[in-house]
Amino acid sequence: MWMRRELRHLAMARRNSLTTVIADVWDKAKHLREAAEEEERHVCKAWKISSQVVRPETTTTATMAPPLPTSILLLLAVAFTVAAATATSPTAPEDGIRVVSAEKRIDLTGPIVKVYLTLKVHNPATGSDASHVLIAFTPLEAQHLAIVKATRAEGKRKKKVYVPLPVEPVDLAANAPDGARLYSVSLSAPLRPSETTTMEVFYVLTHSLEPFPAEITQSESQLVYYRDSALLLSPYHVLEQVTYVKMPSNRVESFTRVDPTARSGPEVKYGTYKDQLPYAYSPILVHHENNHPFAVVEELVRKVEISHWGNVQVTEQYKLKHGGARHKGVFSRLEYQSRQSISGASSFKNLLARLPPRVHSVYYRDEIGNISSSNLRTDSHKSELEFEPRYPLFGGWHCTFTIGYGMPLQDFLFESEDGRRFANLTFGCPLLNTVVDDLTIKIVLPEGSKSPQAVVPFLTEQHLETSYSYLDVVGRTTVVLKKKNVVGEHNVPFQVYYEFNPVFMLAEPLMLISAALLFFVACIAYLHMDLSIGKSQAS
Amino acid sequence: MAAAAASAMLDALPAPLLRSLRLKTKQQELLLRVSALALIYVLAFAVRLFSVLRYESMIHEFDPYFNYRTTLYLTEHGYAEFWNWFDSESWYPLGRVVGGTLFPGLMVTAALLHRLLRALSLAVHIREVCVLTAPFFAANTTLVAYAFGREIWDSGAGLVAAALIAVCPGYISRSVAGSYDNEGVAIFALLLTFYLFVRAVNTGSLAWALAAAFGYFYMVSAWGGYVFIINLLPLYVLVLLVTGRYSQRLYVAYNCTYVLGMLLGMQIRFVGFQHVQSGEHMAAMGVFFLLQVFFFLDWVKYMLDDVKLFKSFLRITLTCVISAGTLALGIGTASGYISPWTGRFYSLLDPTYAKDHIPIIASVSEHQPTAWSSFMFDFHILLFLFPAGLYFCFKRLSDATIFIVMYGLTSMYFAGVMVRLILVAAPAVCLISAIAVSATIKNLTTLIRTKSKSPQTTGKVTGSKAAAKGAVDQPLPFQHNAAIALLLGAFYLLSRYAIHCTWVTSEAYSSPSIVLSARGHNGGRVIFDDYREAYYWLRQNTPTDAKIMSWWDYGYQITAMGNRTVIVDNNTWNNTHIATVGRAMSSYEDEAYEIMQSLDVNYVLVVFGGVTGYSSDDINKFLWMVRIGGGVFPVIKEPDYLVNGEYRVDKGASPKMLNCLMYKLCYYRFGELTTEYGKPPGYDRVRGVEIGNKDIKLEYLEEAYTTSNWIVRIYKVKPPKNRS
Amino acid sequence: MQAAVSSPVPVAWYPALAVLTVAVGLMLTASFFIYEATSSTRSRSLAKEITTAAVASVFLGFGSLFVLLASGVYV
Amino acid sequence: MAALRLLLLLAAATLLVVASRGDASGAGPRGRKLLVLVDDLAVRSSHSAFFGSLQARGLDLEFRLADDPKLSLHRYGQYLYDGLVLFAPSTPRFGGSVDQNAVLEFIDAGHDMILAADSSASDLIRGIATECGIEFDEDPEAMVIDHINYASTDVEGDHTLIAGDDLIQSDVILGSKKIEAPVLFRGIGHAVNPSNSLVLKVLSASPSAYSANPKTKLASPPSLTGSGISLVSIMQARNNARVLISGSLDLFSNRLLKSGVKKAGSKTRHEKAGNQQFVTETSKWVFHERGHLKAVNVAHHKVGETNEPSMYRINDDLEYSVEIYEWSGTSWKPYVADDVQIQFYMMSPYVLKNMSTDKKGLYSTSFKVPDVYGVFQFKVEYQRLGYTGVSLAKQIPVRPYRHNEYERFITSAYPYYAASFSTMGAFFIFSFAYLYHK
Repeated sequence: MWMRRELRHLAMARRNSLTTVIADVWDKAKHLREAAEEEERHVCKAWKISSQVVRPETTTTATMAPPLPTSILLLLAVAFTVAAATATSPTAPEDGIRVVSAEKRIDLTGPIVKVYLTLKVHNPATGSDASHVLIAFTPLEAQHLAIVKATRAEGKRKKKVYVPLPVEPVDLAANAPDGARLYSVSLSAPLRPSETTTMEVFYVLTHSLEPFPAEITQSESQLVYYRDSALLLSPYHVLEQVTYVKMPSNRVESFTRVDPTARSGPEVKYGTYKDQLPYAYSPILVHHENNHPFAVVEELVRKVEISHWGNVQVTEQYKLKHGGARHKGVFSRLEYQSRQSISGASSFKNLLARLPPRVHSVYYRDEIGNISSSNLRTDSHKSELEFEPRYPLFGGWHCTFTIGYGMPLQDFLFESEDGRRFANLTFGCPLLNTVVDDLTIKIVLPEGSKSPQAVVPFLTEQHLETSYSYLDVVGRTTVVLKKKNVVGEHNVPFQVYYEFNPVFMLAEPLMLISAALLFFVACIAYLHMDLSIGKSQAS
Repeated sequence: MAAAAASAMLDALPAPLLRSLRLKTKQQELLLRVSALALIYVLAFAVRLFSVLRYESMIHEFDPYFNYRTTLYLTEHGYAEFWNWFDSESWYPLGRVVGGTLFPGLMVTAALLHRLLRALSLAVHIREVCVLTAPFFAANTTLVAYAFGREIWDSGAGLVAAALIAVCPGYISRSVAGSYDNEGVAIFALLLTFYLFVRAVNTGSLAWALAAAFGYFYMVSAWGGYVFIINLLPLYVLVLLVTGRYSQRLYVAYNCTYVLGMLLGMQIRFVGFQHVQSGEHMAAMGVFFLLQVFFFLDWVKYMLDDVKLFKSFLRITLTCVISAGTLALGIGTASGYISPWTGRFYSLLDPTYAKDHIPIIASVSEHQPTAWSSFMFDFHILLFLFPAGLYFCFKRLSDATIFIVMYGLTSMYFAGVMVRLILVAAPAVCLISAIAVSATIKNLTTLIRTKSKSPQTTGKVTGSKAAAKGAVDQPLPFQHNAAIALLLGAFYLLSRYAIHCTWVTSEAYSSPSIVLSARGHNGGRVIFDDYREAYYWLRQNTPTDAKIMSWWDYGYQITAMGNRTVIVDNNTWNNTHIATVGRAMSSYEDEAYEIMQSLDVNYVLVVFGGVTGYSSDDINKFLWMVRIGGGVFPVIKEPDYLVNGEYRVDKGASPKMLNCLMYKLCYYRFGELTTEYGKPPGYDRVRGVEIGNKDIKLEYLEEAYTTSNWIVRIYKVKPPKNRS
Repeated sequence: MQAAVSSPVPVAWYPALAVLTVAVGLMLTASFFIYEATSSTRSRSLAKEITTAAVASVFLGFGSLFVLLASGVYV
Repeated sequence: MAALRLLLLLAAATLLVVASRGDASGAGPRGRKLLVLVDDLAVRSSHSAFFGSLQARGLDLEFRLADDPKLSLHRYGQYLYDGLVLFAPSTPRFGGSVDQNAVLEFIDAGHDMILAADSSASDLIRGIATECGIEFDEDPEAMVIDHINYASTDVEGDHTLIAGDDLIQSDVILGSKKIEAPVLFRGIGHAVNPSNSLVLKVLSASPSAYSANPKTKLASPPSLTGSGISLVSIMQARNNARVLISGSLDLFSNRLLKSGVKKAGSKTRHEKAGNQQFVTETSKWVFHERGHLKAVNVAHHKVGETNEPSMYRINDDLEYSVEIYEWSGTSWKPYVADDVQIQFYMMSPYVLKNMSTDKKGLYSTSFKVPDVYGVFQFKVEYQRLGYTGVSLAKQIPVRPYRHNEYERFITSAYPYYAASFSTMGAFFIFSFAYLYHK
């Protein structure tokens, strides 16, 4: 959600149109990190490291000034392209488009890779209107791609606003060479010839940090590979482009050089590169230390039971795994106790889940009983459950557990104008900084509700089923949503609409009453008929 | 306890408030009794829920985990599968035919309850059912106790008995919520069988005898303790015969119960033909034949009136019969058709037997002889009321009272032999003391009432000498006040009992030995959940076919919670196998390694309390491992582990002790840890000494996991050396 | 935003309601059984029984429902 | 986009490599990259013939000085080499991160090694050898001397150049072609640790040999004498890592490879010593170009069924089959033998029988499950001289009969059935008559 927020910051930071692009992208990045940091700050109790990691970065942002020569070159380049564009004859709209300047920020601080792309797209004067812009990914990226978002700057100067743009994959018919996958960002207002616009693209890659060495002992810390391209993979001509790779710590084992390449502390800068052909690609490999907990939820089943008697009960079954470098050799409790800092640096022993406000009756258990190590902090706008698995998780170790909590009905269930009721819930996984490989959300509607319909902002696999619970006769309609590869950015509200006739609420009490009545009637019947055999002889 | 008071009040002064309800005495009496019973029922259930409130709804102890696992299997796979279940996860590599080696009563009961609740569309988990099975049956037991009491004395005694047994610690200890063990339902079945049998003897009706047979069947299906019934009944019959109380009623009751009970009992796979083949059951059969003879003699006597002739006939027949019986028994035993008595049975009759013959039985803590303190702890005032009750019983001797007296005396003896058998004695003690309480109070109340000359009281209280005395001769001066005082005293005692019971239940009997809790420095409660931590680690992070070697105590828990294969577990049917593990634990690492290789062991699990001061750990159990191992493999000798007869782990310990596998595994890297402020590193807080061997090197094993408080330590067995 | 839907009875009332209704229900049950036990087969009137039973069962029914709700089992 | 194509190629390549790690048929059991450690690079030329033969077989060698400071066997937990040729007898310590343990770990990780010692072998080399179950003569100056079976080419008087012809009888190790010419050896002798069953003498000295310092006079009786002395030994570890240890570096040298030999006291003079063939064949064996077996497609099922059950019942008839292939240096060929045995094992083998082969690598047999229930294992323990060990273990529970698997009516029990039913009938009739006769 905070994508929007930080872009608004960007709008304020923006003074004049082009030269400071790097500068204010910098303080965009800064805001990103503050957002990230704010996120981390809750975690930092859990992970001491993270907060320390975040601070120095924010300071570096202040010191870094835009390198002057690049900006001048930029100016020249743009001037040149404009001139060229006026000269050339009109061609097909798409290949008319040029990426005047592109900037790619790869954020490796953390288990999930986040990439911020700033594209300055220009439609040459001769071209026709461009309704949408294409972004390209390698097949590998495409299959690790969790989410893509795009926004576009509209309006001038001060009253500049950033509107989100719809992004959807282009079908393979319009396929690019070497199986590169294209995503098209459709512009709100088409890009007129000789017009220029700036787009922010943000995407998240999961499982893209490969631990190397793949097995580490308790005392080693975790090193990972990251593979990407120094050049921006794009279907267009890229006139001028730069790539930044930011790593969590100063310990960088090695990184591919594609000159010009510069490293400053935990950050490596590739570029500036000029006049790249479409689909230009030069692989880079960054080998660095990353001790962030690689918590991967292999499978998450969230069950939301809505009861009109005033409660929404959520039950979440987790199948958690440490996705980092596998633990090798002995686990020594002594080491782990005495030298917290150096032993098991990449392991983690507690997790943080952010739950909605006013949750009650929270529990945390697994197949063999309660787990007593958890505490809940609640305030007006959120509650946080900090809990520990039974044992610290080292690389490759699994653990499964269940979290359950109840929420007041009126916070989540509403009545729409057309008389239907709808539950307004949050998608995704409440755990922070985790990837969910396979998410299943089951919304169990009260007995007797009809024609359910789920409204989710992105593509999910849906189907209906029937589940049985306390005092059920016909069973409860259950909406099942499935999605793979889910990250924190997916925690957005979604709605489930359904029709419900309040009379059905009386079903359960009536059942109970009839049961009791049946019992009484049976007693009466028994006492009224005489079952003794002796009577026959007596009479 | 309120119920007890109420019940005592019941036939005492009729309360005025009830008058206001304008109910007849009969109605008041009914209402009071029903409500009292209802209260007792609820009380019996509620008092056993402490453990759930203190901790959580979980299974306790060791055996219950096996029962839970099997119940789970039963609910998931159905009865046929359960019946034929071959469990390859325990007793590797022998495996265990679970279906044929357990008493299915408990599991079937729980599964049926579960199915019933499901049918009522209550979506409860089977675990909850299992946890609450014992309290539920305890509550039912109170009802049976009421009926029984009424049968042998009167409804007042019944009510008091119900109240007493509802909170009797001796019974609660095995029936708190979560202790999902056979005894939970077995005591109910036991009392039910006895009640029905006594009822059958009193009425002489086939129907009750049949009911008794089915009660017996349920008992057989539920618990090995049925042997107690099958021996007590014939003993009882024999006593009646000797005391010349033989009657048609007895004949009908015993024959029907025995024959049908035997046939039904044979249907339980684990029991099979023992009823006709094993020594424990022969008494019943003998008495059965004896009864026939008696009947026959009766008939003959009735036929020929010549006494002399009958005498001689009697002599002949008796000699024939007895010689025939002994001959049959002798032949049967000699031919091995009749198996001799088992060790457990011997150890019951002779408390010292187990110690020198079967260490594996002697090693179990609940098989130790009972200390007086625990009698006091479990029975409290009942211990004093018991003789009084006996007195009353003898004063009003009847078939029923004779039975309860015998039940009481025998079970008391067994309770003295084995701690766990206090459980069996509890109902008898409660019933007999109930008779005492009820009779005394009744007498006192009549004394009080004789002051206010109410004519109907004398009629009401029958057979009570006190009443008669009160009615006839002039009452002594302070009799009235004395009676009141005594009455108050009685109530005081009873309330003390109630308080004691509640306290014992909440403090002693409600902790699920899985989760340990202790008082922290700031007085807060500290929870040690290490067992489940370790078991869950095993469940999640070891290969599914991994074999875990541990001392047998933890076998059931590892299979149930860790879901992994174990070498030995709490079903101690194969002494050799257990001895092998004991040997491995008590020999040097390299010798142990060969044993572990031959058993395909992947992980070794030991329990160690040295850090937390948890005293029931493997080091304290170690001598039993040595003894049991030595019992089969003479290479293991107990003296090697002792230093002139004393068992120690510090520097003075014997070299063998300091280097045996168990020691190494427990104390590995413990020498570097400081457990208590001001003590040297490696200070064992259980033994209260600094350990003797601080630099332990493991050659064939490596530490795989150690729980947060070091209570459970798991080691991985390394593959054989690569180059030699 | 649209109107929020909340439970017909405030959640906080459930325990109190449970106790109340169950108590009344049990009393009625008791009276029913006392009547049954004390009056002879001829003397008792069916109508009286039925009415008592009906009222009792209504209370018991709602009572058990509220007990469930109060104990956190939201049907 | 060329670049992108290149990337994809790379990916494909890596995939291939990954695949080849596993025993995918077609790819050999071992990689082909060797590290050669030498004292001084002169060895490279002086032993070029041997190295040449290795390279000719497609092994790629990397020559490094033993004390090269940048020396390292693995990087980030991945081994850089598949084999090691240790021709640095006198190096006191290795450079870089390599030391004795590093070498041993390298072997324990399943890699192969050729170690050539020499008189005055350093403690490091001795240490490694000892860890591999081989004891060199303690005396650093000692050499193997043989006054009878020395090579007469050697002019100087101390008979330290030995013409050894006491070779191990194994085609797998020494190749099918017999080595006629004696093998020339000059160096230190060693004894094989008797407790270690994994070590074999390939070339052992003659009974007349002894190990002493040729320079000095023999004061005390030599520690190693006669055929107890081993000149060249091999060790195949449990994880099938193969190690060849020679007491002589010269054994591999061009000089001895090329030179002709005439054994003292024998007429026949061979143009070329046996060394050439010896080192080639043994190195082939060491680097798993011969005698490497793999077992695949283990399958078992009831007779008449095809799919594998999770559990057997006592007295079931079952079939077990496994395919065993041998690496011929170029491809996986079916391995043919008649002595591959299957065990049906629970603490002791209940069934033990030879499996029949179809000469195409498939071994199969069928037997009846014993009348004992428990958790059994299918075990194939195939250890043969020179071959890598094949040991398969597959766990399978065996359950007793179900209640409905017994026969329902036993003929011998018919009298009892008759009795019971007749009794019931009689009782019924009796009671009927008793109740209703007037």
